[in-house]
Amino acid sequence: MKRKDRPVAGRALPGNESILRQLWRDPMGRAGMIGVGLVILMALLAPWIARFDVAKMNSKAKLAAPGAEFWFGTDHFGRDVFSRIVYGARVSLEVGIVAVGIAAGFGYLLGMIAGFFEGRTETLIMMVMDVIFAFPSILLALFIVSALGTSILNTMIAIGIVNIPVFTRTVRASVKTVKSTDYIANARSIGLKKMKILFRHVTPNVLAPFTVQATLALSGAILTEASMSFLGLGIQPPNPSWGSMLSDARKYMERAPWLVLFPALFIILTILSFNILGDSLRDVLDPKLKL
Amino acid sequence: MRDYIIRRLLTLIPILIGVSIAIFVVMQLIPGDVVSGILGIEETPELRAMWEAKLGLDKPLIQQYFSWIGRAVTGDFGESFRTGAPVFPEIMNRFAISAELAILACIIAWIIALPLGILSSLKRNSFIDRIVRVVALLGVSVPNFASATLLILFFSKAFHYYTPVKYVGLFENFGTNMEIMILPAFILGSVMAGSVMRMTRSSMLEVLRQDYIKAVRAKGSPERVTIFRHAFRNSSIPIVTLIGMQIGALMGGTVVIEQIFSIPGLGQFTLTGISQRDFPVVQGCVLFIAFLYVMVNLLVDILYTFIDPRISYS
Amino acid sequence: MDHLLEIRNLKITTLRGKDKVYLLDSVDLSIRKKCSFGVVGESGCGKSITASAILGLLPYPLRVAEGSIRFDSRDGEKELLKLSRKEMRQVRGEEISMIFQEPMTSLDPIFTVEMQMFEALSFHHPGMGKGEMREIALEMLHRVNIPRPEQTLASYAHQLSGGQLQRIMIAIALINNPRLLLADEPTTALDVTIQAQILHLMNDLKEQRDTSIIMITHDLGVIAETCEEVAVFYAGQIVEQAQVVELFTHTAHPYTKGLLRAVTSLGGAQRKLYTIPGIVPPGGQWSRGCRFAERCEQCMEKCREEMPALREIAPGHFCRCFLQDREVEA
Amino acid sequence: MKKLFAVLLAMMMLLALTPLSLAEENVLRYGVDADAAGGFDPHTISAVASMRMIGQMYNTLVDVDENLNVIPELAVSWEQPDDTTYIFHLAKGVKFHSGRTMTAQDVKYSFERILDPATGALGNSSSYAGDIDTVEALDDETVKITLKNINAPFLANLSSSYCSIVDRDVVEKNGGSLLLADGGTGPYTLGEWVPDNSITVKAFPDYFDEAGKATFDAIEFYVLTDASARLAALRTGAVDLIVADTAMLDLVENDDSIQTISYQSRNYTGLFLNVNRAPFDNPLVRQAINLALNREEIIDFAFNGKALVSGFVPASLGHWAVDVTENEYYTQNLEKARQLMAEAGYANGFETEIIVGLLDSIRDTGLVVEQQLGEIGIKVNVQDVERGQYLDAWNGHNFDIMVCQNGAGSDPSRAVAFFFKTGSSANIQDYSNARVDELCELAVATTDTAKREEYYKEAINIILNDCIVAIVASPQEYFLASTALQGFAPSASNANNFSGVTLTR
Repeated sequence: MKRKDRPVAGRALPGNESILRQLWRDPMGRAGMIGVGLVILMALLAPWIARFDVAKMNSKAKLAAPGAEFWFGTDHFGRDVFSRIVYGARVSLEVGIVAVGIAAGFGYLLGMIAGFFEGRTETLIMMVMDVIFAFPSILLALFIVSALGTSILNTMIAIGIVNIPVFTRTVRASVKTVKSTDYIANARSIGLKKMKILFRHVTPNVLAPFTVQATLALSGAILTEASMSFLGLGIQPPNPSWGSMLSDARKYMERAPWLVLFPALFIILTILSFNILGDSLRDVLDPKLKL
Repeated sequence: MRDYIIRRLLTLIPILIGVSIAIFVVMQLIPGDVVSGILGIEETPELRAMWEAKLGLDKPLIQQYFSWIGRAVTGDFGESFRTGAPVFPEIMNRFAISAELAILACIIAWIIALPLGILSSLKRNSFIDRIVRVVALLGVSVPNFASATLLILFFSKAFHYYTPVKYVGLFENFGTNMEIMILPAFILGSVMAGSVMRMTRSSMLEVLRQDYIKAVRAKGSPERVTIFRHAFRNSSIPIVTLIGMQIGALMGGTVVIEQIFSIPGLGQFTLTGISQRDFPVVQGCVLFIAFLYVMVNLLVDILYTFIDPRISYS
Repeated sequence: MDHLLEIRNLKITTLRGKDKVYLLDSVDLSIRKKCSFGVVGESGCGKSITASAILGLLPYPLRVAEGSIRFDSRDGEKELLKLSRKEMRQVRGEEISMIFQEPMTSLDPIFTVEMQMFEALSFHHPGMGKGEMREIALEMLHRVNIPRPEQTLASYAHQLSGGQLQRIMIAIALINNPRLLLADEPTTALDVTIQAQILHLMNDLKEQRDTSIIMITHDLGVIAETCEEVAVFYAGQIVEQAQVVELFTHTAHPYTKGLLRAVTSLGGAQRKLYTIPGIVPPGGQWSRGCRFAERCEQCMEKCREEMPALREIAPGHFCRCFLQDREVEA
Repeated sequence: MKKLFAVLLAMMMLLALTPLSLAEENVLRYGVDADAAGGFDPHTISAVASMRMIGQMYNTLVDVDENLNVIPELAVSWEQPDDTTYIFHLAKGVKFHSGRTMTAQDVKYSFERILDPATGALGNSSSYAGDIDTVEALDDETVKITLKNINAPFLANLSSSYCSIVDRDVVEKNGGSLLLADGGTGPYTLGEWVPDNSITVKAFPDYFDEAGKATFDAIEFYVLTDASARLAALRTGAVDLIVADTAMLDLVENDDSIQTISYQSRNYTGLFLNVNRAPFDNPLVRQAINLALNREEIIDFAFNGKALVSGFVPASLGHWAVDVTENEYYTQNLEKARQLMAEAGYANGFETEIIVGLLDSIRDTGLVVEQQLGEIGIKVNVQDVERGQYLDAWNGHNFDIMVCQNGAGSDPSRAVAFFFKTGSSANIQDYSNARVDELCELAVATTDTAKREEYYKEAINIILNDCIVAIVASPQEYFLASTALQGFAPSASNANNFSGVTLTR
């Protein structure tokens, strides 16, 4: 009879099951994963999926209805909506991902600094964050784009900056929690550098809220970009983004409803997928909500 | 409490100064200025010099800033570069309109979101829960300019209806004012409803698994009492917080809707200010929004003390 | 009905993803009237959810899959699992009450003690006036040895200590003179000195009011202090059940033995700390053999293959272990 | 949610059924695409959106009809003793909105205000009143204006709202600004301005000219920036008249209750090349670009076919215009274009940037041009910029190619000299051609129309053949109106001319 010396935290805890597998088991999570996967796949494979050049105009096929040749119809330049939707996935995702990347990166750094140094530094950083947060995001993004000039990169930067405060707050809160726990004190008594400990312990702790926040911010970014297109400061033509397609389509909404239908549909599906995925991810990653 | 409020109000000062400097700097960096907007293609160096002198833009930047802030501290936000009208009264007019729109939108959002959020948390992971969650997301995922244009088209074609074109104040004609506001508020509200619903759901879920809810049930409490008296009131703190955080977004989120429905609100005023490079207008609007944000959040914090006896400021 | 409460073949499931997973597996319990019955086991063994199931308060996504819980109420015998919501609500707090492990979180933080005590009364006596409720509440607080009842009534949870809160919880639980009190680890979260006071209080009240108690704990010391009969839970099953004295004197199951070795005496003097190696396997990951086999120092080949039955090894003493078979056979 | 929506729908339907009391009044409700920018000072406001109201509120000494003939307005007649002297006889009984009678002193004051640098008036340039030397009130009804030099189009230029006659008392009462005040003599007075929503002008009962008198109690301008919202408002009868977008014309073709009204504008859209930057300093490249354009296609895409192929002096300028279709660079010839590119040393093309903004038709033109220039190997990056950036590029002359829509005015002094003469403020290309400069000066210094036409045509042809611009089209402007609206005949000279217009409801 062999006695097994195992650490108390056993191997087969359900919580340690791969996150992806847990997500897959939840029907909502699965739907979200499939949706997000499809959009990413569409963006990656755009050159192979698209049937026409996105900028190619065709005066013989202006505002053609969806049909065998143009699956999703054409716009007022006779450009193939299907191909533009496919390439639009690239632009919209790119805007979303880069913007969220900027927000998450700066948010992480600022949150770390704020949480770590406390005192005046923290007050200052959080005050700046408050100011950014206080400002209506669309107006702020417009402001930034006006200052930097219209370009896809500047759109991303603007949307990124707008989203920094949420991430900063998340990270700062985590730093404070981690700092107050005993193991920091213990680790410090062993003589590990404070900053190093923080980075090592905070990072895994913020990962969960961070990931969730990122999926949500991503859909927010896609929407902000759409609204900016509406206000005339969005993506540079002839690059199609779903938001700019939707905004351009307003004039033709009545005559060519497909111009509104398809970009709207894809925006809805993408945002729905990301949000559902984010929700399920929260359920999986946040042990409090589990039994 | 009083000291706390005073302390909070004092933090406003550095925020407002910071904001005003930031706005000033950004306005300098933005290409184009108010003069090129006024003159358009008629611009000549002489005319430009003339207008710069007229608007005080020929003075050194530091002096421009200090002369503006010198007046601002006395409550005088200056006059619009474009119309020459004093900025502050206009901000107040516009704010009243945007605030009405925002409040209506909030009410609509709550009417939709709170019951659905509570329902969804009670029927967690059921079919209803999923439907509710997806519906809530639908509101969030359609850009509001698209839903607005679609609704306008729909109402005009199906019912031969368009919202009254002439803006009428709430106190001039209540009925007409409501008629103007209800559709825009509905669109804004349906967007807000999504986040309120999500927050309600997760906050309710958090509270529902607390011991005291079980304890209340163990006392033999009817579900109604458990949910509304105990669970909902305890979950309301994060929901109230969300409202405070959304106020900024709401004031700006109205920009697009205000433009489509020709509602003369604060968002449009700011937007026009930005596009015309009308510095006093932009500065005034932004400071006002920042002020509003701080005040609303202070109010929210004070509201906490009424909801939760554990919170007190001293 | 002979017993106050009879649980038969109770099975509780939860959902893990789409799969149903058993957390409680065919548990039978009979609680005599005016008895304090101990349920002991490590966390996750199913003891707490048994209590929740009795009150119909299983949290989502837990469900009673099978079984019956019969209760001898004031107005006759009731099958608790078949009661309507309204009928169940009348049982809760009125006939069966419960107190919880964490007194700090068991009171709603945003209402006064008074309001929450009044609530317990008004749910079952809708017409009762404020004055009367107040009288009863003060009397109850007095009974649970709260020093300044008037002042306490106006307090919020965060203004009181853990010990006081647990007294208040007991007062609320007993305010309607229930026939059965479920106490789910009522002392675990409290200081050792307070623990003893609370346990004595519960004993006293039980004597005064003819209330039966089901004491759920992981601490055999508590059982020894308060109970007459005890059931030991392991991985969703009862592994041993006997009169308290019998259990302590003729401990049969290796798990119970382990628990006894691990116990810290109530006096607080700690002997050399012993822990049973490993953890309770969670629902869904039970082997087909004896569920304790993995951690058992006396594990045999057979134990991994086959599930031992709960057998009466002495009058009123039940045990689920092949070792006992051998001893009986021998 | 469903229920709520149903209730809402029911409410809307009820509201739709209740007739608006507004419709009973004799009010013209006009859906416009932009709010008045800045206000209504005729001397300092250049925004088209504000001009719509200014045109109703103010009068000028003279007006110009569709055929570019100068016609009387506040001045019933005028004489020209010599080339630099004008004597105007004012109409009798002209009343300002304040009730005061306008006199020659007011005309004198108005021009002094324009010429005073402190006003920053747009009319203070030789395109308008800038060449004025003195203004004298000979008596209450006679004004003498002396110019510093001959300025042939001076009389026509006086029809610009920048040369409006204003009420001195009102100006002074408002601290020198008319932005939010009304110091005019026009058929309508300024009513309420609800920024971002509406502007109302009200009938002025004492208008001096019976024929031009207000036919409505008021005109209400509604700011409906969204084109589809404008159309919806017109369809539902919320407004009577809207500024139309060519994209919506098809939609109302079969609608019996809506009429389409249009006029040929004096605007033109086209490419301005930066002739001081490589490779646009090379005439061969500029020729190639002109030859690469298929202007009909651009008109089809960017203007929904509702524009005429045009040069920078559009056909609507009548005898001044040159028939560009005969110009060799106006017909697409890709082969020749490629050949010219090769000759210029750009056989493999080059990459360049094109700035667009302000208007949909400008943006769409840029996009089509991007495609068409791609055919001859020029890779174009379209920069759709915000208004401020666009104006910066314009004023800073900082661009490779810029798509612009300019107004050709009513005289080539505007269409040619203002945009192409060396040193002119609107010569954003910094184009400099000695002969063109000379011709422009000659043309302004004579009042002989035939001579002037000769000079300008030569200049136009030089510029055309230099290919420094690639002008595409002159758009048609559209209005949609309820069929109840009668007598509305907009023209390029006066697009918002409501005199004699009625509603028969």
